[in-house]
Amino acid sequence: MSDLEQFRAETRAWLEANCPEEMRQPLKSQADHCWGGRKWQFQSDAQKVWMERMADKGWTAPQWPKEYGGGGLSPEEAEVLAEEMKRINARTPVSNFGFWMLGPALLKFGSEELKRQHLPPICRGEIRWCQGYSEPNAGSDLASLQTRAEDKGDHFLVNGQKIWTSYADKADWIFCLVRTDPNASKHNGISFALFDMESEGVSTRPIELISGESPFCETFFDDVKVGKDQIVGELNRGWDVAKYLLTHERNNIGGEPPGFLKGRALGPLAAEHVGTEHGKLADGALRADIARLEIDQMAFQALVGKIREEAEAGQGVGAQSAVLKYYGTELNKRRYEVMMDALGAEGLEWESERTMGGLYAREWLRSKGNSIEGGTSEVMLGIVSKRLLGLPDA
Amino acid sequence: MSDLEQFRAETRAWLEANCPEEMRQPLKSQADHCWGGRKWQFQSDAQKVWMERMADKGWTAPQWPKEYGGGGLSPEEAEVLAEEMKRINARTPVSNFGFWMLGPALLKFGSEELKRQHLPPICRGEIRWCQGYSEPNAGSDLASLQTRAEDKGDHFLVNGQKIWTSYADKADWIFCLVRTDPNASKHNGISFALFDMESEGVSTRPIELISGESPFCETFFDDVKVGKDQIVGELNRGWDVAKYLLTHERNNIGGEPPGFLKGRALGPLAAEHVGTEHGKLADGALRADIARLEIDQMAFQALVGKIREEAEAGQGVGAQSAVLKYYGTELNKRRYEVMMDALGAEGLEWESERTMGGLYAREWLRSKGNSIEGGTSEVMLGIVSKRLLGLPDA
Amino acid sequence: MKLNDEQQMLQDSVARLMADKGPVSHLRELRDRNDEKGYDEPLWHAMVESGLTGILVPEEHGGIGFGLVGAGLVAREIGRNLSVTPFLSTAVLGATALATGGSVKQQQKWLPAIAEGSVITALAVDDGAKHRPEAIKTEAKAAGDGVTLNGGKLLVLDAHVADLLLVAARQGESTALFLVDPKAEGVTIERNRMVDDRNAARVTLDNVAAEPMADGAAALAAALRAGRAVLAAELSGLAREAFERTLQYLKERKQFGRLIGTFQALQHRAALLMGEVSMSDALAMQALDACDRNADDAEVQVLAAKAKAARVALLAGQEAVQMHGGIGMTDEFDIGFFLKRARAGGETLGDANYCADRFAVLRDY
Amino acid sequence: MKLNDEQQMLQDSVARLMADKGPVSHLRELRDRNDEKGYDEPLWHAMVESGLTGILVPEEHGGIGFGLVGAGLVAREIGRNLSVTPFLSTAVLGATALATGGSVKQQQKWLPAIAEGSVITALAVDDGAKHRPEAIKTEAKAAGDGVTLNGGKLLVLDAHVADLLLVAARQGESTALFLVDPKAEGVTIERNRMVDDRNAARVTLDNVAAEPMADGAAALAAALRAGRAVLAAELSGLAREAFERTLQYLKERKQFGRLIGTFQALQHRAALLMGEVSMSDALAMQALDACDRNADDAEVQVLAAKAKAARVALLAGQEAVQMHGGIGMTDEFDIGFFLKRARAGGETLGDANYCADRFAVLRDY
Repeated sequence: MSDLEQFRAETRAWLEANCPEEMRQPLKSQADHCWGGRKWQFQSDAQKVWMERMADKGWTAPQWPKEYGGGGLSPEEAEVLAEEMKRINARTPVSNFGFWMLGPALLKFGSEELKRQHLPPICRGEIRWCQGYSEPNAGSDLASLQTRAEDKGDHFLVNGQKIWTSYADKADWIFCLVRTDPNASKHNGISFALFDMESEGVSTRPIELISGESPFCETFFDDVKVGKDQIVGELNRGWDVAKYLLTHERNNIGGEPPGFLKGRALGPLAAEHVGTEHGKLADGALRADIARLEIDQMAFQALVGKIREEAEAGQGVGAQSAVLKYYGTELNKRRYEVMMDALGAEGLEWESERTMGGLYAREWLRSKGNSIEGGTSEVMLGIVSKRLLGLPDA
Repeated sequence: MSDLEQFRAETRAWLEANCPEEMRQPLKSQADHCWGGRKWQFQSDAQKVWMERMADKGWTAPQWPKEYGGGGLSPEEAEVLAEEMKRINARTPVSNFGFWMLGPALLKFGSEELKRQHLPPICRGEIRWCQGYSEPNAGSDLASLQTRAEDKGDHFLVNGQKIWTSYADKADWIFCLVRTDPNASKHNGISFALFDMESEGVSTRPIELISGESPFCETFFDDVKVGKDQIVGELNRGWDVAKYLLTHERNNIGGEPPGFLKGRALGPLAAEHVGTEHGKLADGALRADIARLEIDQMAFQALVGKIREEAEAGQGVGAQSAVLKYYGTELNKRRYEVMMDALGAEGLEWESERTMGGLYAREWLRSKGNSIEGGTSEVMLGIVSKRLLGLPDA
Repeated sequence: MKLNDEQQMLQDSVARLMADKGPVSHLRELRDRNDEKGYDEPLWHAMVESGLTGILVPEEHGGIGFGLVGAGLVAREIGRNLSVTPFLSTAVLGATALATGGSVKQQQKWLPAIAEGSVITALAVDDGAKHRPEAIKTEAKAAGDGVTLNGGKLLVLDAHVADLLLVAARQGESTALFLVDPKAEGVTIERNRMVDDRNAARVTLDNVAAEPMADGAAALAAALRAGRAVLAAELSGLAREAFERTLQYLKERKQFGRLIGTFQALQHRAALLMGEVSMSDALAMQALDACDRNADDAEVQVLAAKAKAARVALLAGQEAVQMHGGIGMTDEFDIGFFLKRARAGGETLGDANYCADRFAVLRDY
Repeated sequence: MKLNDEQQMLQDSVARLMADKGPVSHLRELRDRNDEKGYDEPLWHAMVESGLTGILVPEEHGGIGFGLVGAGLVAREIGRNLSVTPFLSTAVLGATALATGGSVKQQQKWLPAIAEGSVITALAVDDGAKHRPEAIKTEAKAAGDGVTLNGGKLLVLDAHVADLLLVAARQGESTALFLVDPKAEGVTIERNRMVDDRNAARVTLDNVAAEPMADGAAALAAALRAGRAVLAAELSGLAREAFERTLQYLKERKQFGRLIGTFQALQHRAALLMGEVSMSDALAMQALDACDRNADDAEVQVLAAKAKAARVALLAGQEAVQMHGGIGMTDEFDIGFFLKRARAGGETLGDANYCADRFAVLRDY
């Protein structure tokens, strides 16, 4: 038996023994997702036990080094772990911006001290992170941000306002872009700072979306003290960190987005609502729309696969991530439009129990944000045309 | 009986008596269209007789003043004449750029001498005109044209090159944009000049299109002498004339373009080639495409009607013509694409008799030029966004 | 078609009325206070006073018999302001059904009441998630003078406040409308708040006594046609408003140091949207006029108009949210309401695909 | 899927071969001299020498049995250069049909000949204007050892120069391929120049003697799948070349005093086109690989790939002509050839709608 086979056998046995039955069920609602953190209320004992057992193995962050609380797994081993978890439908034990975003940034740009301070609590699910990037007048044009961090000798004093801070009201710490040199040009003079959301002077206000949910906040900083050791990477070079993370974030697209449609085929769903005639969906136009969409999705997935392979082969992804971001989000929006076409009147219900509280309509609306957050579709097309196609500026 | 009813009765009687039977048949090929001019070879006696009889009445240009060879009809009378001609399927007796373009320009901007010189021969079908606007480096950016007309005291000397000159090789005279003041800004210093295509120094070279036809030429001017009295409007103000004509040309869009699809419904054509199942077109996607297209066409025609009514009510058309040009041509292209989808293998044949020498494929290809000639679709959208929507320049 | 002087006057006065008394803020207030009735009562009263509730009620029954172009002009302003009233359910669908297929007695009882704004009616057609009036499953069985209905209905606009239900049911080979008292035994009405913050009930009919109309089949056909045509006008008005608000935003919002309206890619998209909105609107008005003129192709035009308007309104809503960016995603900002209503209005009485399918059927392919 | 070293080498050598010996100018020359054979003979000979004609012929029959990914790599370069050869008709369709369903004798007779480039084969499937292999009308009646065929075929690529026709015909319940000698009595072959300047004949079969295959139904299915997958690759290559030429033009052509590639509206359209081309290409290669691996979803993938590639190639052709402007409309300039071939290749063996329909059938809706 090869090492990898050995690893698979052990992993399978461990998962069988340690993953509670309840954690092998599909998520029934957003609340079933475990975000972790100081304020987290576990939905059940099983959720808590599962997170702790996985954290003990380091498998909440399988590929991070062991010394920082991770699992120290190779990419191949991590793939095996993912496959074995999928086999029994094991839920992700805990996940938040600490895992997706801050961790990778710290591992690439962080000092040894920062890694030791912040990574282990993330792995143990003790600290939940949020991201402070956008500002009211710096949306697509992120680098024009105005939040200032003044050097006060032994600390920075942060003043300003962020918007679109995901779950800022529920997070413990924030990683935040702040302007540390107001005289430098737009992309310089920005630093990547970390601080506790319980610091004095931090306040948040949830933003209600058109879907009725409030996953984002406005976040205000009024003379917030930030330690001088809490800068990731070089001072005034925070834009490099942010750029790296934006690309990293876009790379994660490609995978099927979460939500009602995850893993669900539109054809059967449509058949339930639209009916069939002569063995085909009764609505021929809808049928054509679904087929064209599914074909486009298949083509998109083929491209995702190809770009990932190239990335693994060391050719890098770079601006290709903008292609994935663009098509991934636009396809997801189209998918929800087609779903709404298929569901008819039922899709329009906003509060009824039979629609799980208007889940269809709310997810349809929520999908509209996909092509705005993390870089708008227009910005993505600009990146593609400039950086991949080399088209000149005016 | 009102005057108009009286006019209708007389017109009907005259047409019945004077329109040869052969001239009441649909056009069988491009050659059946009578362009007139010195080089014109009549396809039949009937074609000649019909043109001459209509010219005698002034009805080759029904609304032009009688003193210039026109019919002097009111808009209402002209409408009646058109209806009565359509009733018996009477062909247009003669038509070329003299009627569509130069005539309106002369009537609005021309001196009395120029009107008397040029309009009557147009009405009689004796002189066929072509239009010299575009140049190799002045396509969408028409005003950057380089063809020069130097003032030599008693005449201008014209040097330069035009492209996309419709039927330049078959026309007798040309109306032509030339630069008369090389020092003026781009839109100034252009004049609208007329000269004989048999003048020394004029040569033409037909351009073969992807459809295999050659309706356009490259046209070269090498020291061509042009009379100083042959400038329409003011010297150096030719751009006003050209702009007026471009808008005028775009207005004429909205009517169904000529060609195989004129007056033909796609549904039955598709049914012949694709077949039906359960009473509907067998190809459900094609059926949806046809329905969506026909609905869009109906909406376009409704808008054409509305804009025409507003124009008649004196509200003017102006930049609205760009909306019509854009959608008219884009819809026509879409229509040919759907036609090709419907025709399958038969649509691809290029020379076969059963396809009238590849008529389908050739017209499909020819339609691609619709959104380029007379102002590209991109230029039209620019006009709409700037002039109708008031969006600012960068 | 060109508006005549009367129609032009109507348009101007309705535009003022809706902007003054039924602006988007009212929709938000109704929603936020979870209003019992779920519609803008003061606005409805003002519309009653202006005679708009009787716009399709013949003069002999106390209405103004202004025709569908008039109703479309009202709906267009409703669309621009997202005004919430029972105009569609009662003044259009109810009035048209009763005026077309009601018995003399039924007309005398209901039409004046509609005109004077004292009743609300609700049309119950769909018995599946999708609008398929050719395949109604709700059954009508003869019982004494009247009939008994059994079935379930979705998307019944304003049913929870209705004084009269007009229910489509199949009797033998034909499908017709029947009159049902909402308080009759066997009727269950489940109020359902929809994505557009309007109310559309699920109605269950369990051996419910119902009253046949003089010509319930004609009533159904006429109501559907009128409703679709008027919805096409509403959606066109909605699309125009969403477009104009977006255009304004393009002229105000700065990013990368310049107005976003200077970006050519957005300029072209705005130009395309304007074209689509204009075409949708022109076709809707033409279709309404064709109905009033009883033109041969009125049905084809209405189907085309509804299909076009549904698509264009959705496009306008989508483009509006996208071009507004983050702020367009917030509930605090009004633009999202247009997207929501575009979806719901597009679905009502047949979505774009349904209308295009029927359009193709009428064109024989 | 990632190319292995052998595939990578093949790709590089084929790219050189096609660019050197089968560039677009050859297509123009063939057309202008109205070439008798209608294909690029020197190129075809070079392909024979490189073993490409035997790319799908098993080694025991003298081929190199390289698999469909290999054939797709060849087709992609054919697409980029619009090279004109009987590669699809013979090396893909003929070889696959015979290797899959031919009797031992048939394989021994034809496969080595295909590999060594001494024969050309033509597949005759469509008996209507649209590709509908599920509803073949051409009939096969038993007659002695063989069968007799009656029917008419369209879009038979390279039939006028073929040494063997593979004809789809219905025998009772099943549809299968039959071998027909093009010179046999009752065969009429009408050479037909198509919009893409290739040749596709109309073939009439009037009581023609034909030879059954060992498994003619499997041969037909395999040939269609292979042909569609390879066409998807060809169309993707074509789309990429049309895109790249257009991108180049955007960087060279000036209007209004600036490079047209600086106009944001064109930049965004170019970016979209690049994305579409990349997706089409990735899916085509993935589908070819699925065929080689005999994956469960190979058929679904091939249908998706052909549908996608047909649409994208057409889009690329349309955008290429539009962005080139007037010059794109001229015959003198090459870009129009890409648009023409996109249409013809898209139609061949099932257009985008057909493939999407079958895709939906396999997915049960």
